[in-house]
Amino acid sequence: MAEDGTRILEDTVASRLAAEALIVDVDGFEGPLDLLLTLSRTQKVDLRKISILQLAEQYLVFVEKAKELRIELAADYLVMAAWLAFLKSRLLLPPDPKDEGPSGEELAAHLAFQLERLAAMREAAAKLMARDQKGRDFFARGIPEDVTRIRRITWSANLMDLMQAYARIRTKDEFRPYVMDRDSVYTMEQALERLRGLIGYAGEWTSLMSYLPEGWTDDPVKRRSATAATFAASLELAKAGKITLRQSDTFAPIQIRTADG
Amino acid sequence: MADDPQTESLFEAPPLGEQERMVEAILFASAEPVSVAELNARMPHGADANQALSLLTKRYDGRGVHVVRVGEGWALRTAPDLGFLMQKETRETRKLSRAAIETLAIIAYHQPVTRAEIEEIRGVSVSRGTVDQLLEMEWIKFGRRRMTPGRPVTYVVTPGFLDHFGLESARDLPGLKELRAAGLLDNRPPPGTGEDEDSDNDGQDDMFSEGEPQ
Amino acid sequence: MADDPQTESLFEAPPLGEQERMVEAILFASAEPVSVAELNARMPHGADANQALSLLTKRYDGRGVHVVRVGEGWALRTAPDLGFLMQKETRETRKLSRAAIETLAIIAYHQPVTRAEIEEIRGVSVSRGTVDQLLEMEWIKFGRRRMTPGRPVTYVVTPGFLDHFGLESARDLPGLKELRAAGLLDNRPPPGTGEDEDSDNDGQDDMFSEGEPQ
Repeated sequence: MAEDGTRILEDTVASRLAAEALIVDVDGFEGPLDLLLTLSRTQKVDLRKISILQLAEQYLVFVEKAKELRIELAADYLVMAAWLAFLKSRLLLPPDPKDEGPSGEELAAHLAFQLERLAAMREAAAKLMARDQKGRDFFARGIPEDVTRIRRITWSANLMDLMQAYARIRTKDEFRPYVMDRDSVYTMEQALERLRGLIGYAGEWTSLMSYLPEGWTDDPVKRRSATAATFAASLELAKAGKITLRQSDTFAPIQIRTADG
Repeated sequence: MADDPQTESLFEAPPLGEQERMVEAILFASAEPVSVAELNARMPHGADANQALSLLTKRYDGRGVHVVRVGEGWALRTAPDLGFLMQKETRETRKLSRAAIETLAIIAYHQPVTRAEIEEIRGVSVSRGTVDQLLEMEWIKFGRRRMTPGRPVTYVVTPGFLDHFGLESARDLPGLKELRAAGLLDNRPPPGTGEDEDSDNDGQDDMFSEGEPQ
Repeated sequence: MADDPQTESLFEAPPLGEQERMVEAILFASAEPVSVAELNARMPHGADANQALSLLTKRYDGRGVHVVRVGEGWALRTAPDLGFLMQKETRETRKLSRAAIETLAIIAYHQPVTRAEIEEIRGVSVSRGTVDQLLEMEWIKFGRRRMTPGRPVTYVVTPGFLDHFGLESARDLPGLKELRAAGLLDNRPPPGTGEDEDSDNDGQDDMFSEGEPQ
């Protein structure tokens, strides 16, 4: 339409007509950038040489027209309009030396870049979709043969397993794994019961060790278990207020007596 | 583009080489074997699927893929001798179950032994699966039938078993005394059996004779 | 039988012609591309899939079926010029929206790319559904997170995408070189956002800011 990019204002009639045509289609645009790209096509020039000023003008006309026609425009279209109005003023007015920030030309160049990039991506997308596609133009094997996954299980057992198994069977009644053997374990419950029975006689301070049950003092394993259980039981009784505990020094013998003794 | 060959074909069938390509592509992409009639229907007018098929069959002769006839249709299939390529092997080693190893031990120590005897020794019934597994592993096999009522089958261990466990014969299996010495048995002699258990070959039947498979 | 070739191969790799047959069979059997590593893993020890592949590629040159490279893998595909014969096999692919197609193209050409970058290029927000659809089709997948504030995820295209569009690699995307030469794949920040773009939350610029620091 525009035969001369500099005579923008004289183009407004054509722009208005174009904008009116676009408005019908406003739902068809994917946002303001898409609309700008479509508008830029009317300039019929290379995107690199596009007049951003003219484009801004066309866009503003479009938004103006939409307002007249009471068409609800999404917020981002209005944000873009505000930004383009700002850009337009920057491009038209002589640069303010005190003004910081990018110049109108820089902003315009970036917008042109964005438009060119979007156009390029659209073209690339079209090229991509125009390629031969699997399942449409070329095909994969129709009867794929599954790779069967063969799981070979090797059962393992060694001579030791075999002998242990046999030993286990032959001594089924007697054989018990060591961990299950509780013969040498004196439980806290046992110790508690024993201490409760004896504590009444302990008016004086008596070594805790003297409360170990008979037959549990010689074998070190048994002795350890009995000591631990008796100690735990003494703590339990002390907590219940039944006895008092004392120890004169680190590692010194622990002594107990009845609490009210 | 897609229509060109068909348009052309109104005038002339495509060259035979081209027909062969077509049959090749159709057979490759089809999910089912394709009949000659269907090939002809799908190819441009004037094409002769039969001729193209025989060319294609020759071309694939000796290749990794063959043209094969399946019922009324034709299909491409990988050469049978390359079937091993279609497998992905994963090896997995698993511990034999306790039931299996115990059953195996009893067979090894007491062979030939019947299932009833195994159950008596283990004190629990022996599942069919356990015995089958051992048979399948070829660690045990059927021995002679026992000449007792019902003529039950017996089980014995195989050379494969001996090989796996590094034994020359089942006689090499350590006896109870050795098991005890090796710490595999409780040190206390089981009540009532005394020290003589290992040499105890008299009163009891051979089921309980110690580690002396014949 | 399955083990023989592998046992043999401990001594000698199969002849090259045989290797070619093997690669042929494996590629024929699979609808998906097979990597060289997997070919080698499935072929007998000592075989060289690469060499066999180049022989095979030559053999299928001009046939109805082609050997094609897809990313790290290789596959057999029917020749595109024979697509017209395959109406029966044609699968109606779900129609992609314009937004989905553009988003896909942007991911392919700009990968790895963040959602913010896609939005910046398209000038509109990308709906969750669009990305989800592409993810579901397995044409795109998550790439590494960008090491920028917020650590946004990136998107990249998949081997399935390459396979679908008959691309050897993402480098073969149509027009990629030209786009790069024209600077259209550059990450060009909007003017004025150079130093302090992260703090630049000023409303109207926001829409055009690159959305990500470099």
